Amino acid sequence: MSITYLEAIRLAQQEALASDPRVFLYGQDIGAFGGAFKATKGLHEAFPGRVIDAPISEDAMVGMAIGAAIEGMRPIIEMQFADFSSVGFNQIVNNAGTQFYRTDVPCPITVRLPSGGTPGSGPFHSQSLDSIYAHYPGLVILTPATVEDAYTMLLEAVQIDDPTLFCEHKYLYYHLKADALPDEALPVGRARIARPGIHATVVAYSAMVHESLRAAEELAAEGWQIEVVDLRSVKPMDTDTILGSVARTGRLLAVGETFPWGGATAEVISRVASEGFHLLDAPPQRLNSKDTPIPYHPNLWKVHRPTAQTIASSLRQLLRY
Amino acid sequence: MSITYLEAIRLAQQEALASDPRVFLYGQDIGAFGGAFKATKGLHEAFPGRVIDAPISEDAMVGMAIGAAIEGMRPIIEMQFADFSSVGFNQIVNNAGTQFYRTDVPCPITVRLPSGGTPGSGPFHSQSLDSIYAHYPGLVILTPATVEDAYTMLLEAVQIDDPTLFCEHKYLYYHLKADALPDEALPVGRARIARPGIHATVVAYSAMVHESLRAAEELAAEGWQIEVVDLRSVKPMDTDTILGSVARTGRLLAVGETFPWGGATAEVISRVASEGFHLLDAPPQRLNSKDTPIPYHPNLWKVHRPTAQTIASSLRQLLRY
Amino acid sequence: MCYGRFRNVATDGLRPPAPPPPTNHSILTTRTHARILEGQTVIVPGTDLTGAFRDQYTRTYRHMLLARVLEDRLAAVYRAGGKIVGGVYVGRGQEAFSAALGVQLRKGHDVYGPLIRDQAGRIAFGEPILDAIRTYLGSIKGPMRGRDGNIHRGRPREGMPPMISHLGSFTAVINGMLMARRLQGREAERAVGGTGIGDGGLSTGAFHEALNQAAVERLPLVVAVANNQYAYSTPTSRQFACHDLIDRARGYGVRGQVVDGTDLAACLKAFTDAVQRARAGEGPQVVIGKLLRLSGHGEHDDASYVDPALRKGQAGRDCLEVAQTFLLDQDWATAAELSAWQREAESEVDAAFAIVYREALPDPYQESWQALSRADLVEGSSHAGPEL
Amino acid sequence: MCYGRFRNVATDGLRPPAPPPPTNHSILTTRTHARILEGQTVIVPGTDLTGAFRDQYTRTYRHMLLARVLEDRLAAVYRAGGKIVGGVYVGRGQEAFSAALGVQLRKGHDVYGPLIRDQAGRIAFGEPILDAIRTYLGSIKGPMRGRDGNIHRGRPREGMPPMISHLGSFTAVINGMLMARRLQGREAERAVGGTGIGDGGLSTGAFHEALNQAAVERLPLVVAVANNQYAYSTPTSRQFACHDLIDRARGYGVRGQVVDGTDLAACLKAFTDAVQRARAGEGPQVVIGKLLRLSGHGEHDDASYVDPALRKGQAGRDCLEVAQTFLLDQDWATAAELSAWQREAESEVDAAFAIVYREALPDPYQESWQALSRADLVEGSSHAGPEL
Ligand SMILES: Cc1ncc(C[n+]2csc(CCOP(=O)(O)OP(=O)(O)O)c2C)c(N)n1
Ligand SMILES: Cc1ncc(C[n+]2csc(CCOP(=O)(O)OP(=O)(O)O)c2C)c(N)n1
Ligand SMILES: [Mg+2]
Ligand SMILES: [Mg+2]
Repeated sequence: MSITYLEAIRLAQQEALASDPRVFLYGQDIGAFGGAFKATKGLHEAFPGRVIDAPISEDAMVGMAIGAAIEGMRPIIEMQFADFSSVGFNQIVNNAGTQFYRTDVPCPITVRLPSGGTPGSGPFHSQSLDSIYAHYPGLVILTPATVEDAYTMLLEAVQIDDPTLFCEHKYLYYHLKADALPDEALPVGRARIARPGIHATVVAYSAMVHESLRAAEELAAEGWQIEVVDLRSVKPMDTDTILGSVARTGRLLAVGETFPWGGATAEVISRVASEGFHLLDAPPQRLNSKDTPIPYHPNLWKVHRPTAQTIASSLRQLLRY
Repeated sequence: MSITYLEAIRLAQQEALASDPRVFLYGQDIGAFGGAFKATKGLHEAFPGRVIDAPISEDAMVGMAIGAAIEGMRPIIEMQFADFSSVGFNQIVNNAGTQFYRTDVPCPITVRLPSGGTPGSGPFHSQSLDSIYAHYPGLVILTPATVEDAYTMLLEAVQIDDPTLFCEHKYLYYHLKADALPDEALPVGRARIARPGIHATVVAYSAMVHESLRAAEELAAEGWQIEVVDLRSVKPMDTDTILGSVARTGRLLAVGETFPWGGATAEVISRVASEGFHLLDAPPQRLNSKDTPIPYHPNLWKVHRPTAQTIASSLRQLLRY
Repeated sequence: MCYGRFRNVATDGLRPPAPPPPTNHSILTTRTHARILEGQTVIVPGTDLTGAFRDQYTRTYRHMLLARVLEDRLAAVYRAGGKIVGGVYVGRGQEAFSAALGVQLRKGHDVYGPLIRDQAGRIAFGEPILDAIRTYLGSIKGPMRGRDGNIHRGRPREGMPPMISHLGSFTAVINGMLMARRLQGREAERAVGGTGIGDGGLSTGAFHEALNQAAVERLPLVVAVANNQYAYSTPTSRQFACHDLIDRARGYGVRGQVVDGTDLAACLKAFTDAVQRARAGEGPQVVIGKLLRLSGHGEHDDASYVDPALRKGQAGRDCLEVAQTFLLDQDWATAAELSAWQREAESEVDAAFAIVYREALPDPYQESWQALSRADLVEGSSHAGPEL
Repeated sequence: MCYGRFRNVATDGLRPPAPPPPTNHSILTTRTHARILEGQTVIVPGTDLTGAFRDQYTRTYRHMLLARVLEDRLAAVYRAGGKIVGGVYVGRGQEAFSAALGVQLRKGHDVYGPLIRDQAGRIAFGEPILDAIRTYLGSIKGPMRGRDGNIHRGRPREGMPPMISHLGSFTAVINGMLMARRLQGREAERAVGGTGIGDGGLSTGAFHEALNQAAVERLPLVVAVANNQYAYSTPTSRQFACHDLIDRARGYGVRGQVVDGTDLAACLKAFTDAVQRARAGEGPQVVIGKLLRLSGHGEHDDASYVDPALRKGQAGRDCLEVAQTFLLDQDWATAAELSAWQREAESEVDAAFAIVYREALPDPYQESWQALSRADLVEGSSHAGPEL
């Protein structure tokens, strides 16, 4: 058996629907059609009335989820693309995100955000919004990089009593496969050492974990042992694991697919600089996508975001210091 | 004569309308009423047809501005509160922000965002969105801290060919006064040394500049000379001036009023850690608002954001290192 | 809702907004009486004027009265300065329209999503006035514990969630609460969700999406559209261009009614009908009330922009005075009873304020400073802003 | 617009979406002819069937034909793989409705904001087909220079800005372009702005806000609502609940018309009227076209969810075939002429592809990587992502 990242997401939703009567799914084209990416294929038939097609109304989709959550449900909202959540932004950050603090009543909604770049998708079907949502209080931001995490973290997302943004990466949908689904997993909030090393630490998440692993592989051929930390969730961010790794290696490169200003990589660097300054043997570095909209043509797209190649070259510079 | 920060904003708009026929104003209640804060008082009468009341439609307000800008106009949009721009978020980041890159045609709109906390304003009338907008490509983010900058930077915003978010701080509206308006100013993109010092650098912007100056005053009594850098614009961010200051002092505290995850302070720390690592004699530190919605009651609000007192105590710790 | 500097109330000959009421006055002064006689309640044909209706009318009137007394007091406290910061937003002139919906809904069964000017509806639904006073004053015993203020209050677990400021975004939340009951297989309970929107809020994309969503799902939603002629200072001519707002409802495939929002009898009739239809499964219902905001946008605003003609017209009638005349005309109450009810309302407000004044205000050192219910997912304090 | 894996076209007996046309076929095959005879063009009473109308009809038909040939070719290139990544989105079945608006507008004078399925309208407005091919293939000579793709193209300076993907958000931009002309004192020029929206896009808050804005400002906006029965896979029953979409227009105080979107004559008549009224200062106009998307949502989609009954009904007619019959019936064209036009369209498309195939694709090392026009405000490269 071979399970893709996308299939893991479908199976997690199937499992959630089967095991928890509070769960329902709401999103555009997710019913009989099974979703733009087929992440809900077959679920409409298997769980009648619980997999519901929404109008093109992202604001109302999230608003509806908040109300249902207040009344004890566990909605999973599918955005057709993460990019379109910009239209549901206000409900996510100002309504869901403030609910618990203001009222003491939790707001257990999960919003699935098909995220990240793929060739030919262009400025409005490629975005990663993890860093935008992580900036706001009251939200949990999951960024799974593996088939296993896609499965277990989505199941955990549904159980978390707080609004959770599930940033699933579209590039990994078909590219990533696993033999089986896991029975256990690290809890949300804990990072994972994706590859151990001693010469430098790369902190990454989502699709960038794989680019980083490839870069580490490349550098291994040159005699460098690079440690790769997979954040798994950018908020909460597991500072202890990051600091532990930098303590071992003394060198840090943070890699993210979001735009360069602010965001997850700046947060990683800031935490290490503030709390692990003495651990650093070289200036910590970061690598993000370029500060332009995400270009359509693959020639441009493939250098817009960090890749194994640019990560490897940043690492070489970092190791030279 | 004594001119408030708010009056400077009103005068800048008056000046822009008087000197440039391409300028018009659009926003809720800005016409005969003069705006919720009176930032457009008298302009409706002085410039007939050019100061236009909008329906409660932030998305359409920004969309309209984009179209008008394409046709050669220079719209200034007033959001009644920065917080409500969350509903115009998509138009700002995805439509205005991508226009030039996609089409080579600039999109000269100015969006005024009455920002920041004031006592009793609560979670939805207190927010600072500078760091959210700065994350996106294609936008210029101005954060004036003085009456002079409020005036000259708003005038400059209108002249900038790119979409510009003008983050004016509501707490400064009445609290800040100047004797006269300046004839010249630093260009946008250049930070200002608000107070020179040698023992530590505080990088701040908007209302936090004044809290930082008060903290510096407090520490002066203890014998410390604190340098305060006023960023003036968080994007572009004047890294050279920041690095120059840290080169002099060896110590860095970044202070911002936004939520703590990511944002302007993380960006400051990251740049200095990456590019000025060797300049640092102590781990760089940052101070933001707390990671909760902005509370309503003044008892809570006044400790939610950084104040002269917490800045001073952070500085003492930093100097002790 | 809106921040603004304290300003003196203009005394320009027009009725000043929300003057603090003299404490021991009779509600039926000569001047008041005269106004009532000018504008009569129109008795809607088919209205049952006996028994249940009389009871409902009288009860609702007393909710309106209590709301008026409470809000006048809140405004007075705000003006005196010190105790209430931020602002006070009252429903003066909208009490009949607001309460007429609230009184149809059963707390613990139905859902109610009140907006800015729904103090009367809140009372009618069953919100204790202590919740209002505690929220305005920031008492830690209030439902918002100083974390949010004024009209941004509610108790989601009791079917009354709090609005956020962003207009229009509340409606979909009410949809979700109704949707949950459907998904829980509780449709037989026939719970209804009531909520409000203003003439300004109608322009928001959020409200459009939500009303359309309710229509597509055929949810038992009742929307009270309070067309009080202004959104802050903006007249409806700058807000929409349709001939009649009832056309809006039709555009969603939703049943609409228009009522004189100053006439409690008409309002009760309309909402009784709307709520019944929603309960019967006929889908969303819209009731549009024609009225006038008899106050500033908030108490900081003198509303000098309001067209005097509107104040003098039908929409400018004070619904409370109209109801008083009606009660007297129907012999459902004597002038003495009306005065007694007024005194009771005042005592109730006095007593509540006395309680709240003794309560603690929030203490930042006691505050959890946690925006997540899952404490283990909260970021370590070093990433969470200034330490105390 | 939407990302999806390449899939084989279902050959399930229903008309498969957008099969690549045989290169040298006659457009009037027997089967085609039979279908045309089933569904006749209804000649709208009062239609001027001579002179100008004939000329306009014929011109518009040729725009439709060119759009069809172009899009069939784009779909074929997409299916062959390699040259076009991302997706292809065609307007098959919507050409009459789309072109009927585009042809009313004068480039260099009016404003046009085409949406997903407006290839025919674009051609009618005057967009060279090179712009389409260059954008799909990513040529640096195209208006988007590889930075954006497929239908996300335009030339703002020539009155045709590019849409962003977020549905509904385009309309306010067109409003702004019209507002600018008003503010520039150019109302006497009587320029009009045309744009489109789908049955799905109607549900967006953005569209609501924008149409309301246009109504309040009484802008000369003409909105073509292409009710093609589906938004991706979602039928209109899950999108809105009003009896007739014309009620939507009324709710905004905007004049609306409904037309058979498969009938070019009816579409031309409706848009001629709408554009005339908009020019005359009567404010926004809405024209709702009843039709069917005769393709998948994109070329990756086999549209197997489409109700077969719809395909067989009036809305399922192919507007191009309907127009051919009409041209023949009116003796406005002979079968030989129709074939010649088809061949001309094919040659034009051939020639354009031949040009674009020789053009350079974007080179990341030549790219400016600047999102701001003011180069001095662009952040230093060290903060702007990976260096090359
Ligand atoms: C999305 C949004 N934009 C702006 C505001 C600021 N605001 C608060 S109340 C108000 C006017 C509301 O008018 P209306 O809906 O008619 O209600 P009314 O105050 O008349 O009861 C405005 C503009 C807001 N709350 N939300
Ligand atoms: C705000 C938003 N949400 C979701 C999408 C994804 N999407 C692209 S096209 C489409 C369906 C559009 O349907 P309709 O408006 O009827 O146009 P049609 O494709 O039928 O021409 C959807 C859901 C989008 N583009 N924008
Ligand atoms: Mg109003
Ligand atoms: Mg459609």
